[in-house]
Amino acid sequence: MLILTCPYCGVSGEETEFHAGGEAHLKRFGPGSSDADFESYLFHRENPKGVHFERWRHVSGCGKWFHAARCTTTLEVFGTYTAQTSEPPQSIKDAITAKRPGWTWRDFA
Amino acid sequence: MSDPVSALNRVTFDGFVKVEEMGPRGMITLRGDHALPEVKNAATGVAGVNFPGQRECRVVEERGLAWMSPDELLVMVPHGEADTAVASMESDLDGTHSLAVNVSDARAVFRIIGPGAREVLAKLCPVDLSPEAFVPGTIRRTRAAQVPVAFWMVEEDVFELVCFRSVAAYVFDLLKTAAIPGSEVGYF
Amino acid sequence: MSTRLQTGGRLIDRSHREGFSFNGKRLTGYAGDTLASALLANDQMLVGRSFKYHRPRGFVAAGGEEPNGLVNLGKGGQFEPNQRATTTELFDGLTAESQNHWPSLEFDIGAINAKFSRFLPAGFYYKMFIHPRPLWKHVYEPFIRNSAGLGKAPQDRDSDRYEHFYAFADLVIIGGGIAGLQAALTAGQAGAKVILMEQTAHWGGRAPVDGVTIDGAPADDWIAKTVTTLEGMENVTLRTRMMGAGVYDHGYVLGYERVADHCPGLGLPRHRLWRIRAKQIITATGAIERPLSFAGNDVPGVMLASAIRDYAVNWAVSPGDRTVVVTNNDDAYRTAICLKQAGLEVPVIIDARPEASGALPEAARALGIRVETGKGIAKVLGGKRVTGVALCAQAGEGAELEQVPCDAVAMSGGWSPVVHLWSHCGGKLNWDDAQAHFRPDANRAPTSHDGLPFVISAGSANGELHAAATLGDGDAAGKTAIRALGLSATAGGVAKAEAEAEEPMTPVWIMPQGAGVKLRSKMWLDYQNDVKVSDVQLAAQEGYESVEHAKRYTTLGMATDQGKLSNINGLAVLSQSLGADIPQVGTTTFRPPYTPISMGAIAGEARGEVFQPLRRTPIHEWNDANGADFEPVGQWRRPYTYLRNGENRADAVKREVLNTRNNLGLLDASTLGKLIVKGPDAGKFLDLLYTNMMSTLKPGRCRYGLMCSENGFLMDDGVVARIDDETFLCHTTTGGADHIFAHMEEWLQTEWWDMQVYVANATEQFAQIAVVGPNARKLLEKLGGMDVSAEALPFMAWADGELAGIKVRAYRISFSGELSYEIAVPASQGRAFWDACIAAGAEFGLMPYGTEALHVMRAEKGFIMIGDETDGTVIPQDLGLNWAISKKKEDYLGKRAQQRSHMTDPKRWKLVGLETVDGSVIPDGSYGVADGINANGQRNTQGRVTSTYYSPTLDRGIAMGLVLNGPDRMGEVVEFNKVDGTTVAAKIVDPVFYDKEGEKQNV
Amino acid sequence: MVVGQIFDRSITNRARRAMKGIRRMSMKRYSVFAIAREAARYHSGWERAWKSPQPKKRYDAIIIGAGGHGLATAYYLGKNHGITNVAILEKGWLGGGNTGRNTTIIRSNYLQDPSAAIYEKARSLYETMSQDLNMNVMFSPRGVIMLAQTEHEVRGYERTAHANALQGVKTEFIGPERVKELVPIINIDGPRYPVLGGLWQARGGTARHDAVAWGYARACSAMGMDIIQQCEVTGVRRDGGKVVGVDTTKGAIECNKLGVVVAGHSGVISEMAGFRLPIESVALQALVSEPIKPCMDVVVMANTVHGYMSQSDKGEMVIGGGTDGFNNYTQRGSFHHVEETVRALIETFPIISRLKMLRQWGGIVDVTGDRSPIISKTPVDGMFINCGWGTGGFKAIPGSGWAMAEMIAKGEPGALAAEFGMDRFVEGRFIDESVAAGVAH
Repeated sequence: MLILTCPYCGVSGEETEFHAGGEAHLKRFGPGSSDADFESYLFHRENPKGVHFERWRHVSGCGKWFHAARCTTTLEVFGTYTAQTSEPPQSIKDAITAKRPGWTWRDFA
Repeated sequence: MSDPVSALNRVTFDGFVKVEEMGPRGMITLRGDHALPEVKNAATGVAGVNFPGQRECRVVEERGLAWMSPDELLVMVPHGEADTAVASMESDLDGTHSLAVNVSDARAVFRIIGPGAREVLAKLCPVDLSPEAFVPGTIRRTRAAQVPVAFWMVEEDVFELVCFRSVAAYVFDLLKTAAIPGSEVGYF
Repeated sequence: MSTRLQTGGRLIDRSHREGFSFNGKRLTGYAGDTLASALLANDQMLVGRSFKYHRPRGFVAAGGEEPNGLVNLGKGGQFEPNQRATTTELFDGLTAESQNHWPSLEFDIGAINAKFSRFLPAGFYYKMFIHPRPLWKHVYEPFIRNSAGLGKAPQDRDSDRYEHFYAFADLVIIGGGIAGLQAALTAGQAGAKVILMEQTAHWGGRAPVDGVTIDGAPADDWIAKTVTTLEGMENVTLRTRMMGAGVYDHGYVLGYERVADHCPGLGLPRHRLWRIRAKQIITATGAIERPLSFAGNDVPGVMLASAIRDYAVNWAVSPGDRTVVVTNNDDAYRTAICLKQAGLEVPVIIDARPEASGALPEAARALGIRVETGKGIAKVLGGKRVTGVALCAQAGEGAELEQVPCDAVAMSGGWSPVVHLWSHCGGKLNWDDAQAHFRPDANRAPTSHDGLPFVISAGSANGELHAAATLGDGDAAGKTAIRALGLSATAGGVAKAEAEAEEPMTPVWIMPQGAGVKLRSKMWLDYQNDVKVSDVQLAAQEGYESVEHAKRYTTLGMATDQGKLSNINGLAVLSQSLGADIPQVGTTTFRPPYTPISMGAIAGEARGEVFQPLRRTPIHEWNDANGADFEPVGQWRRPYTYLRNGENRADAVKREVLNTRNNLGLLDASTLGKLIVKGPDAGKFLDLLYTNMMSTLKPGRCRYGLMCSENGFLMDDGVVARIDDETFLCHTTTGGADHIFAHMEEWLQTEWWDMQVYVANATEQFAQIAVVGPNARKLLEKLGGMDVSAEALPFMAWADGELAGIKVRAYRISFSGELSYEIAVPASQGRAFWDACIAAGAEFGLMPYGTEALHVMRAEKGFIMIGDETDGTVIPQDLGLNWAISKKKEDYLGKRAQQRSHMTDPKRWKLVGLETVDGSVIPDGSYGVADGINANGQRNTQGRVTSTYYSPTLDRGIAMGLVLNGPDRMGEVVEFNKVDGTTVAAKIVDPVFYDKEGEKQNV
Repeated sequence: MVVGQIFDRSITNRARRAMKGIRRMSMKRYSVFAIAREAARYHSGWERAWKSPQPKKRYDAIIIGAGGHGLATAYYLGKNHGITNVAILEKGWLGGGNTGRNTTIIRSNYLQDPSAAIYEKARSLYETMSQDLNMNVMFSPRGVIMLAQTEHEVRGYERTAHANALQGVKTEFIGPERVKELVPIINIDGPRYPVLGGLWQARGGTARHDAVAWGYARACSAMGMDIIQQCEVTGVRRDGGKVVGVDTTKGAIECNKLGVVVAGHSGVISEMAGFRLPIESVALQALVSEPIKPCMDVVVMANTVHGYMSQSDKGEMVIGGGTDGFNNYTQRGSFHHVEETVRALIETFPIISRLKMLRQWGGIVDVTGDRSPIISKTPVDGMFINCGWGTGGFKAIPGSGWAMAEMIAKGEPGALAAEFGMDRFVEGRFIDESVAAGVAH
């Protein structure tokens, strides 16, 4: 049963207050995009064993969507941050590097 | 206009705490950037209390402001004043991107009164309700069993809890069950 | 025989007798007894039958590890199977029955299995009952099933209630022995917020029983003093009768508090499940003694040495007059000494070790007890009760040296730390060769959300078996926790615990070590599941080499004690058979809960009325009082129809449809979603959300809109009203209200966060009441207050105003094809407005109608219904809704998806109307059949029914369906299948069955 | 059934020779007589159920994953296609993954044609599995009921019943009284979700999950295949877009064809081969109660309240719960799902309130974009993948292995696998079994 800290209201709540929203930082492909890009956008997922970036909504709370960096094998949460960004802030990347040197995720490292 | 009727029409229960449905309460959802003075002024103007900080809740009698999210406030006024309060805020906010909606009738308000109040809520909500962790002046949005709620303390041993109108009976039943004499936990 | 001693018993109160019954026999015990101690005090040694061979079973242990002493407890609504007698506190009026035997405990037909035990080795059922095939289902399996299970199934609904409790603490300590108490003291004094829980009703654990002294006084003194000190601390909470059931990720601990098991009938919650979030956890859960594997070690009367000590010291019960002690360590000598001092006979102590010269053996000898070293038990004599043991050389193959009569055997194979809670969340173990057990590896502790360790093990749970070390280890654990919490320890030393020194134990996995297969097939490892040494060896022989394979093949450790007594012994036997080291072979995974917890406690308060939220509209009470036949729609209750006296559902629906078409109907539509979308970019936003163009909608007007998922599938629909330049009100389906609101917020927050749009869910602010039918306008005009004429309020327009003195917003929209208004009023006025309509409507023939009439009327008009015409695989283009898809827009959610090859495939089934040739109603869910079969031998299809009803208006069956090339096949007849194999013929027609020109609604 | 006959006729002579392998087990065949004979000598004569060899340098085909699906794939490669120079690589112990962690429900009452076809093929193979494998897998066709507790669900299951009627799957929609008859302990007029009926498949049921893996393993071993446990694949060797072998913790092994059947770890292997999958791995929760005397003969699934329950031959109530919403590779139970499931089942079966939960655990399941499995060729020539069974893998094992073996042997998917290719996600051709788009007006 995870604990997550919502970066908007500052509440550290248990998993049941939140709703998991899948992989973070997906780039939307709309009309005019190639079949491959569109398939990838809708279906292909990193699904890593280790560092993962994902979306959560504080549904029984302030209602805001946010991002979390989490390890899928230890469930360690490296940090949470705003949803209004297309990539993790440096501070989060640094926090991960400190714990998991040499990590990569998509193009991030 | 016939008298407004709240979800459970002021039903009460006496257990090891007292549970009361509070009847109609004027509530307005105000969405807007808290940083904007227009938003601040519009809200404090109708509520007559200071603007709340993150997760703060300032309530005096039936008026008050609660911080719901970085761009949402819950504005409380007497039920009869809600529409005029919305109108006055809308005029204050003319030209400012914002949204004020009267949600008075979409909600039910309960009071949980007595020394066991923290305990009753702690049976239903995954929240640290110990005196050192939860004090008057803060609002917590969370879930009670299976529905979303928000609550704050009016004073020690007195909580106000807000839920959606449609589940008022469910929440009241939960509170009753949690407050059955003999089921005191004796933790706080 | 087993009896109550005249004196002693630190936990019983001889001044309070408690009457109870066992298998109908009236017996008495004392307050403070467990059911087990009370039964033994009444010489009830035989308490059950084993699972597979129905062997006679007596108590082996005195605590939660007991595998045999399980009973059916209580009656009626308080009946509970498989209740562990050793952890059941005795109360007056308790009734218990033994399990798994027929006709009686003493004479059990099933015991015949034991005679054939040689034919029923591990995994025998995998090798038998294969031929002939039908016999498995009809003969073999029923037989096996009938012999399955232990306790009886409850018959009645549980008459007790349960609850949950959320708590937050710096430190949760599980186990109230001296290690746990010391840890609590250390952490409490440092100011940490501590919860200390103990599964029994008593503090102190084993120390008092083992004669430990602390600071020179009996352990009980220190325990009492320490508990008082802790109770005095504001920041420390003490709970007895509360078991640490499980440790989960991020410091989530389950505390299983048995509030009322020992005092039923007071109206208390029976169990309270604590969900505790702890920053740090200390597991001071003690250790469990291991049995020894010798032939006949399952005969009633053979017990753990520590258990016999517990019964004697705690409850003044002697399981036997003459008790033989068999051991591989010094600790068991305490039992011999304690029995001797209680005036009981200990004919011999059989010590498998070559020599025994420690303090305890010497003390025993000093008491005149005979000690035989290098010896073992060749076999136990007796059937339902021990009558003696045969001695042999431990080094040999089991040749009998002599027989010693006795009526109890106290065995000790050494101790295993209780590492379950340490392991639940990933804590790793090390093998300790000296003590022959797994103990927690502090360097590989479970880690929490911050990646740091959050579980610490203390005392004998940590492998510190000797009392002298236990206290210090508890203190050390407390200090480790304090450091992790960023607190600092206060000065002040730790009390000094003392007990006799102990010489090293010697692992003994088989007794005697050279025992032949004959003896090995009588050496029990798992008493409840009847797994013997020979079974584990057979598993190894057949290649079931992993511990998981061996466990599953033999069922070792899969009984209700989850192998607390058998796992290490079985593992050792397996390792020996494989010639591997124990740590290499490893151990099975420890899963929560530590001991079984009630389903009731898990569900907590969520039963009956509050099982799930039930959502009620402002009209709910009226509906309820006026014949509403409710159907669940999500968490809402909506009237399916309103039954009038004597009507069945079908009649009522027919009446409601015809009355609405001919006179006036009233519908409680309050559950419809109402989302307010406002901002400079609101139009642009809705253009992306809906397939239609919403930005061009004029204030004061309404437009029907479709929403698709990014996958292209139709997700929701509803009428959108433009309130002003910047504000829209979007109606959603009942089910859609919450998830479409979430959907909007998601796109605004995570994709289009630069758009200036705010959304609010105003669904419950309004009661929405549909006034439908030819007399709709008449009714509203009678209520009065606003102009609802065709000119002032034309079709697909809305207006604010007042009706019957209530502020309303009136939408001129129709889902029935009739003249229709949907009136939104504040929820607090909803009932008043409804009542006003009912009162004023009588003269216009007003009748309320339910969801089914609504469905029928929309189907007569060919309107689609989300969830009927759509099922998550249907796109608007399938439903002939292209008119609602803007061609002008570059983009909307789902547009790109709808360009994929399968979505543009001309072979997609398309919506049409269907009229049965014989006027009958096509069955729900029927498929249109086509000729031939596909490559998988399945009948080909060419369509399916999506909605099918009897139309009261047309007095015939009508349906809508998706059909291959349907719109191009008007007039063709397609066969639709029935489950009986026949078909019904239906003609493909226009989906609008009624008032195609829409004359009725445009008046 | 039709499919079966087609393939059975296609068995080559090589395949017949391979089958001799199984018959050659005759001296150590399992039977009541063998038990009696062995009992006389205290079972000293039983041989290993499967050998434990070291890997050879190369194989015609390598299967990664010795779970039920992987072993079944290997078995049918031999039995149906005569390919027996096969290695099955397992990083842990065979059958140690989801095969040994599931709630053992077997049914084929699926809505969509491709699903119904493969699950019914699997179910029909379960019927004779004990005889085919000469090991009693205890397939118990006790019947499966899926409860309908809303009008919407009633329509949904009536639709499935009509579809099944055309798919050759024997099911029927039954009323509440019949449900009560079949499940006396059920509460059909619960306060919240009364039972309005149910979809009944009389020949659905359960089987002993471990025995399925062990039985296939024993048969594969008898055909001369190598089951190599404790052997983790660390890389996929390719040569010009074609697979040529794998690197493992026991060295490199060459092969012509590679089948990947590793639920929960598919993403890891596909990454080694340089392609991504439309898959996310999440934890599924399950639990069992203490054993009680038989009180429920059939399997009951209650989807509205999210819970399903059956009683094992041992007497335990076997209960399945929900999945976590987030990516998770820890095989640990998470408590709040258990809570939701148990409260739902107490509402449906009030008597279980006073039973006790003996054990809870989690399994890692692969979930695809349409929640249906993938049996597919991959961008790498000669490499095939079978994954994404989500929460429904066990019931599919024989059909899945049958279809996967056919694809590996022929290089192209046969009728059973055809619709389950990965290309469906490009085309938007979903196989969606969760067809219910929320509740309507």
